[in-house]
Amino acid sequence: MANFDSDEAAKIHRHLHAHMPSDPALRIKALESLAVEHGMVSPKTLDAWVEAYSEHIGPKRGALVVAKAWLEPEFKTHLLKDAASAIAVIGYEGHATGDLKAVENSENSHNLVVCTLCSCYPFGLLGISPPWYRSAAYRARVVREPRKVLTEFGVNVPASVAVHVWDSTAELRYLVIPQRPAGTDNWSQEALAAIVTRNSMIGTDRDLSLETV
Amino acid sequence: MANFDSDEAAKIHRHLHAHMPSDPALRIKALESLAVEHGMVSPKTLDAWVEAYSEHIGPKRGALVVAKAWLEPEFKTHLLKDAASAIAVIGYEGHATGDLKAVENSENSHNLVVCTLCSCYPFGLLGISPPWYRSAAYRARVVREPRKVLTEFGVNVPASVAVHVWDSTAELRYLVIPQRPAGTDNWSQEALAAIVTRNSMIGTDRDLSLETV
Amino acid sequence: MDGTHDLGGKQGFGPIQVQHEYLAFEHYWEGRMWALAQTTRNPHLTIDWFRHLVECLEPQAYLTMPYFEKWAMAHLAGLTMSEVFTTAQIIEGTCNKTNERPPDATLEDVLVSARNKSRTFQLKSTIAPAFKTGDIVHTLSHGKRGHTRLPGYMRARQGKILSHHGAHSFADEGAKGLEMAQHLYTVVFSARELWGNEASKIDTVSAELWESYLVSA
Amino acid sequence: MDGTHDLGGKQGFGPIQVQHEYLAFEHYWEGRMWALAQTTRNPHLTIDWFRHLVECLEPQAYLTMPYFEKWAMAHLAGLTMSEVFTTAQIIEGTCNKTNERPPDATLEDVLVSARNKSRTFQLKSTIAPAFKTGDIVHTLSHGKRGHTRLPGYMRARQGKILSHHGAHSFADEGAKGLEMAQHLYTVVFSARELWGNEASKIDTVSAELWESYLVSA
Repeated sequence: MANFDSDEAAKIHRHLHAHMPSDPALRIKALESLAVEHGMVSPKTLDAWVEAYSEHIGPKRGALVVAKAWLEPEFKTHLLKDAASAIAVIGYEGHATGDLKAVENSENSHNLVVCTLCSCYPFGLLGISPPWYRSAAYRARVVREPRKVLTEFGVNVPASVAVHVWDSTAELRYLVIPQRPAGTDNWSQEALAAIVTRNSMIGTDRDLSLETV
Repeated sequence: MANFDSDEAAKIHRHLHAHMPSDPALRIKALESLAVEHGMVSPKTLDAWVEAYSEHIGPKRGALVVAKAWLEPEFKTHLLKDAASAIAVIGYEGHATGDLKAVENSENSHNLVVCTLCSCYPFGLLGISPPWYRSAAYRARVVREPRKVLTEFGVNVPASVAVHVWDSTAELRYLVIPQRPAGTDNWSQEALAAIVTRNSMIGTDRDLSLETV
Repeated sequence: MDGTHDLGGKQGFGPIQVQHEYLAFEHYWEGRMWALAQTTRNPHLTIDWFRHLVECLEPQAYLTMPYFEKWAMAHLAGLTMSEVFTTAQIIEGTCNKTNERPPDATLEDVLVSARNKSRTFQLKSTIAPAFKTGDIVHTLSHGKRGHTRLPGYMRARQGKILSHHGAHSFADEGAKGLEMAQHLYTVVFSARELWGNEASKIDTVSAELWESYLVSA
Repeated sequence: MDGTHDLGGKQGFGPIQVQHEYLAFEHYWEGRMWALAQTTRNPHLTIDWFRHLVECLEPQAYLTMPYFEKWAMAHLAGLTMSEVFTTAQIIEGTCNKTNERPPDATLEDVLVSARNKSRTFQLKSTIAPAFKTGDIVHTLSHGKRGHTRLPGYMRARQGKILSHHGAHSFADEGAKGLEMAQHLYTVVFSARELWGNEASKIDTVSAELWESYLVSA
């Protein structure tokens, strides 16, 4: 029987938290053992998923999308209009990108992404979220004092530039398109992608350096 | 120089929390050592304060006040009008009772005390607060679901009886006067005080039993 | 629920532990948990019920557990409530079964599966939307039991409809295993409306809010 | 501040660990801390600044530290900020002084001192109160930096003045070491105003609120 009761869930949580070993490694090992014994998954399949997100799916994808948008006005229009279908064109669709939304920085505005209620993130396009993005400090502070948070990332947004924070409360996921820096005319998509930082696509980086990340 | 800066306080907290031993006993021992070395207090004086609150100042005082109010209409009038001065008449004034307020239960109403922002309590009259009173669970829940909290104390308040919760946000401190149970005619003040439970003076007990606590 | 997970605007947290480089997993078990989340099947586990299971952790645990440990606890509680495992089996770390394992997936298989994870939460609805772009709206003033996605800091505030996304699967019902279409909007708030005059005049905060969280201004 | 200390109405906490009997101190160190709080002098430590020092603990620490440990940390941080001790001395556990100790107090001395702790926070004010018993008032909608005593759950709500206590020392300024008189009221709210229809129609929640937290309805 399905059961979606909050109090019951809290009770089970308290019981497991009190009685399982406290080391997170052991807790996750317990889940893996149970899942494997139950025939849900093989350990080798888990290895493959870890490899996929360690080596293949990550912020390089987002960076290539940004570079492509800088180079191809039609792609950029598509991306701003319907990011989910635009990235599918290049095979980058995946986990939590089915309702993707791109927002573009300008001279007068800066975009910044958060999920205050959990830690929603466009995993399929940017890989695993950074620890700071999931931290209570970031989630709590960035909607209230975004400029102060940005200074901790080394970003000073002038008072005349508007900061727009996007709190991912439903299934929309955000990709920030940073400004293309001057001095990059005639650069290739790969060269451009190499200067697009992961943080700039979340909005905690702004002025991209011409030196490769 | 005095310094009342929140960010500075938070920084010192993080530093001390990270670098002091984690055992609370050792942290308090450190404070005691420093205070004694600095000449603020002698260990024997600390012993005397512990003895005072372990043996002499405690909920028996509140219970005697309640019993006196049941027996003496004039005292009760005084207590309800100005509890701080009423308890001073019998020498029970003390820590956090200078703005004491008494609230009386009736057939149609039940009073319940909390301090949601910290754990304010009329120490001088009721002694050291019970652990549940200072718990996050009590502070969070009792203003929102007082009746559910009361059932956990074994108290079922009928739907027709109003529950009045008092959140001690300033320096007023509350003493709940429970109803005098039937069958106690001609009882002495001491006999009556013996059935007044500590929890009944906070409001987490309601119908007093005739059996001595 | 007005839970500890509802962190937006809460004060007292320290500086951000900034990290610039990409490192998918800092610990072995983080990668395992991520992989398990992609593969462990629980027939009742909607994304919303999963989120609510995380929210139901005791506040003390919520604030102190590593992110992927919270995932593990949510999966374990969910599997218990779906009667796949018992808490005793979980504590023991074994269900004493040797069911046949599904075939090993290769990296190539997984990269295909990962692409196939993409899905929209947009649903068809025959109900007309109550609001349109540019409308001024107020948010609800009170919280709600169970899972809901109107952050506390956005309650009883005035905002403007920035865009309408059609109907999306309504999270509050999704957390009960149900799929219900409800119109979804991006609502933009001035920072001053949310935080008072300490905020910049020109800054904004936006969020996706379902129609039932909103009332006409 | 919108801190973790502001617990009223927060959901997700478990059952109350009920205790009926009186036990002043469960642990030796609790009694020591209580006694130290009665005796350790810090010239800047008002009750409000003490409370704010507790609030400034990191949320994770605030929710997990025992009550009297929080007192210790607040005293230690306060003594550091008043330059009585350094953090290095605190971590070391000694200030390498052997100052003369004040005389030992006997139990009788302490019982007298305990009585003398009684004080009212009422202050004289030449300003007329803005509200009177029975007035309908609204509470402020936004939080405030630093120490303040309007709980989050009572923001942007309508209540009624139940009683006026004259002027009391205003906590927000007390936390900066200042004594400022401001009119104080007990304001009563219907439980439904605070929590919506899940609450009983006849229940109320009251709190003491300073005049600057209130606006005319």
